[in-house]
Amino acid sequence: MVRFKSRYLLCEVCVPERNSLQLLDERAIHHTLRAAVNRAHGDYGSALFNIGVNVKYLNALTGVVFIRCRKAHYRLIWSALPFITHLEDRGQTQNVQCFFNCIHVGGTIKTSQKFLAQYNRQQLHRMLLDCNTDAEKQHVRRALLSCSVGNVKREEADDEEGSDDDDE
Amino acid sequence: MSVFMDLNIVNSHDKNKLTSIIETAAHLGYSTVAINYVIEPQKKKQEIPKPHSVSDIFEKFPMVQGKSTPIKVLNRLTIVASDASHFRPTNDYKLFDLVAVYPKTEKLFHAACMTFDVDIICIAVGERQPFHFKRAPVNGAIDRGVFFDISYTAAIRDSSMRRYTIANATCLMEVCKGKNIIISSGAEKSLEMRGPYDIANLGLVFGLSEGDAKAAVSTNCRSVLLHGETRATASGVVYTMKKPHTLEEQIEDKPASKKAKTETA
Amino acid sequence: MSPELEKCPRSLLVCEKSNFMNEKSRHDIHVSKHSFNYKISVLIPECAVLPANISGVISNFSPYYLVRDLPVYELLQEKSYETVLQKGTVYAVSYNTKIDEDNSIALLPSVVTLNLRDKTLAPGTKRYQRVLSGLKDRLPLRYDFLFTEHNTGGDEDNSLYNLLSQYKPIEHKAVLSHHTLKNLPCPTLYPSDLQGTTLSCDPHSFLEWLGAVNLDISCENAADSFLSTYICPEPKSSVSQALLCTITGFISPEDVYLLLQELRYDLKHCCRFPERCFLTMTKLYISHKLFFNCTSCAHRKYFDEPKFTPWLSLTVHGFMDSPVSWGATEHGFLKGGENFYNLVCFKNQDYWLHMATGAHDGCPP
Amino acid sequence: MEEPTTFERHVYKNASVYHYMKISLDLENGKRSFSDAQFKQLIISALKELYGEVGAAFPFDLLKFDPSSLKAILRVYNKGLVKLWSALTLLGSYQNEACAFRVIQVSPFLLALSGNSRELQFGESLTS
Repeated sequence: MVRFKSRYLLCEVCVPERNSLQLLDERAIHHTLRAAVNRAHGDYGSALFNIGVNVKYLNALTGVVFIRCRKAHYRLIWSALPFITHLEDRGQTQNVQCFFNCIHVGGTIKTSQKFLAQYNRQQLHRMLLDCNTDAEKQHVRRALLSCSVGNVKREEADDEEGSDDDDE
Repeated sequence: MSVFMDLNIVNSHDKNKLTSIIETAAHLGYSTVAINYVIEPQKKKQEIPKPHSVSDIFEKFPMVQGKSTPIKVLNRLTIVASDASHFRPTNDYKLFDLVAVYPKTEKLFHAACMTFDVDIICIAVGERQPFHFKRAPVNGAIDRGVFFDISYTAAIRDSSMRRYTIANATCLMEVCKGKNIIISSGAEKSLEMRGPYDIANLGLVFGLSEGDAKAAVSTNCRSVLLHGETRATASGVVYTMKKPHTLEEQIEDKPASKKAKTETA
Repeated sequence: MSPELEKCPRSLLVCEKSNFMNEKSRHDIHVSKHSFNYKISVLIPECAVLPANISGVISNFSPYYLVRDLPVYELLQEKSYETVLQKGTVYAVSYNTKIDEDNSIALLPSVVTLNLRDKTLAPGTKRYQRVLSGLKDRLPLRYDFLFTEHNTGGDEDNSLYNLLSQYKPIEHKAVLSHHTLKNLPCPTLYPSDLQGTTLSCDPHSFLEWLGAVNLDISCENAADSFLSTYICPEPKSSVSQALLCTITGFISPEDVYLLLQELRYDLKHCCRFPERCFLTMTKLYISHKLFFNCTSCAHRKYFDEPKFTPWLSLTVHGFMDSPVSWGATEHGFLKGGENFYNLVCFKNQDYWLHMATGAHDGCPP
Repeated sequence: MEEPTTFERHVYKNASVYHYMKISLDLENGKRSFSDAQFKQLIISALKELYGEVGAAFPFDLLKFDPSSLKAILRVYNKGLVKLWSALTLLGSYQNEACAFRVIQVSPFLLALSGNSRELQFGESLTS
């Protein structure tokens, strides 16, 4: 099997109301991306989109998606993301406004995962400041502890061994 | 360095159509074209057609633009194979200058690259390539001197086919690294033909380098012709006289040189 | 975005400035080495009619010949080699061959280039015999050729023509056409500022403007025009009229040189030296120096008018499919095959020389 | 008068910002009337189809257009040459009529387009 270098775009889908995140599914994301790439980069963009772009992971609770694409084409795909304004499905615009915030570009899924863990921790810290009640604070603290330093450390060690294993 | 060639002009029963395409090819600067007879054994049991004798098409072949030579016309057979039984090299195949196969399955693609006695393997342009290109068969084909053919007419006709053509071509380039590619038209009318420099530029969009892209309409095509000739002459053991064409030239030449001698004496 | 689609063919432009009177000036060498010239274009600002002396020079250009289906060995026969080629005034180039597809042949004074590989040959040597017999028997190459000879006066000088008479060469004359342009925006040039840092525009803009003038392209646009944003480079002025004159054919470097001399005299002097001799380039230098002492003025020149031109330009296009550009420097053809030079002559005998070649060519000398 | 200038030589590699293209449009049913703006719009639409809105936004100039022969001269930034050229190549129809852009010459020097030696042709009458 031929192996290709990949890039993983870690994006956050931002919507005005959090509960509309529930509407997200991988197919909707894929279609939205495809339409955006086609608009921005035409048939050439669509052709490159058709090879090697897929949605690897979607967290409908936090709105985080992993998009995998060929290393050679990731700039083209990435540059189409800012033009997304709505979710689309099979060419039809759904009534969900959104934008894609690309927070990390990585060479392996591991590095992206590591980044995501850190990023989520940061978000928790920020939430901690916004908490109004003690119960909420407690809740967030527990969440922070669950993604403890130990866990992340172990992941880091794994990561260095297996870094860039996607190279041919 | 070689002349420009377009090794895929779709055969048509309408002779006027065919002549007009070949005239356009000559006008655009192609020195050699091949008329492509496509048979699809899957759809209907088809006899291998007998190719037209090229001299039937023109009384006088059109001159190549900017040159003093007429265009050269060859015949090519393309077999669309979806089953191993579809490709049976018989004597009928030998009537053609070039033999190509368009494998529809991965298994056939592998066989075409590794074993089939063909000059050209076609790549899907009007649909998504139904399998991934693997390095082993592609390298096998490169080692055997078999070339991959991408035709660009589908990309001119329609937007979705354009996407397939670019996607399939890009996929192939990633595996073959730009080696052993020819780009041909597959034109069915003259306005679907494009000039050789245009195609060399289009090759960049398919992921070829500048040099490889120009080779895809010139030197690589010449290699295909040579491969076709060696296939016809029992693996090239007897390959000293090129073609009757050169012989004629030599015969013509003799009186001239004699004349020259008498004059200088 | 997609870097492989943003590359483009290499371009090469060499610019020189010097003075015609400078002893080390190499303008004559540059001109004489650019052997295969297809078109000359002359632009003279503030001039309405073609000066008689210029049209005289042009009408005296040597004719050129087209010979069909000539076996290559004919050019290398011992007789033709000795009588014609060694004198070094014959230029021949294969016609209707494309450098990027076929073997092209160019015959230069004293060097024969075959398929881009130089073979300097001397008659009688084994190597010469081998090449000759090779070309005669084993590889019967035949091409259409264009050739021209620089006419040095004598009658028997047409010897290549005579030698090849059995192949019936057809004589052609270079075609002259000229017209006057009105109210032309025109960049201001200062001889000392070749690079266009302060006073003039940069060389690429100037050549672009010159191309626009030659192709009759309007530069009356604004930066937000829909069709075109091309404008005349700054600093600019407007000239009320300019003469554009083109000559097409197969023009020998000697003829180009004669034209250049004539243009220079028109630019510089208001008199005409009666016994000017243009036979050789060395003599030209002598006539040149004599010129300075001459004070008689017999001719009314176009620049006697109050608004005389401070410069004029001479563009020489080479054959795109010639295997060499300057001397024996290889010339290739990737996409455009550019192969030209441009001389801007100033009134004080300063000149600029722009030389351009294609993507994979050797650098001009 | 100024002093005679001193010798200077500069070599510019890839310093040309633009490439120039000489093109013509062939239509199935022969010539039809085009305004220069329509012609440019057609090229922009070809760019948009192949390279999307990003491609269509890339600037190029229609330096010259001859409505009778449908020949034109374009100027494009080096970076956009391959894209513009391939978009022209893959344009197959205009208002449901088959068409083809023929690229006659491409050069980094506009001046080179005025002297194309491949245009040197001798009529058959001269050769007989």
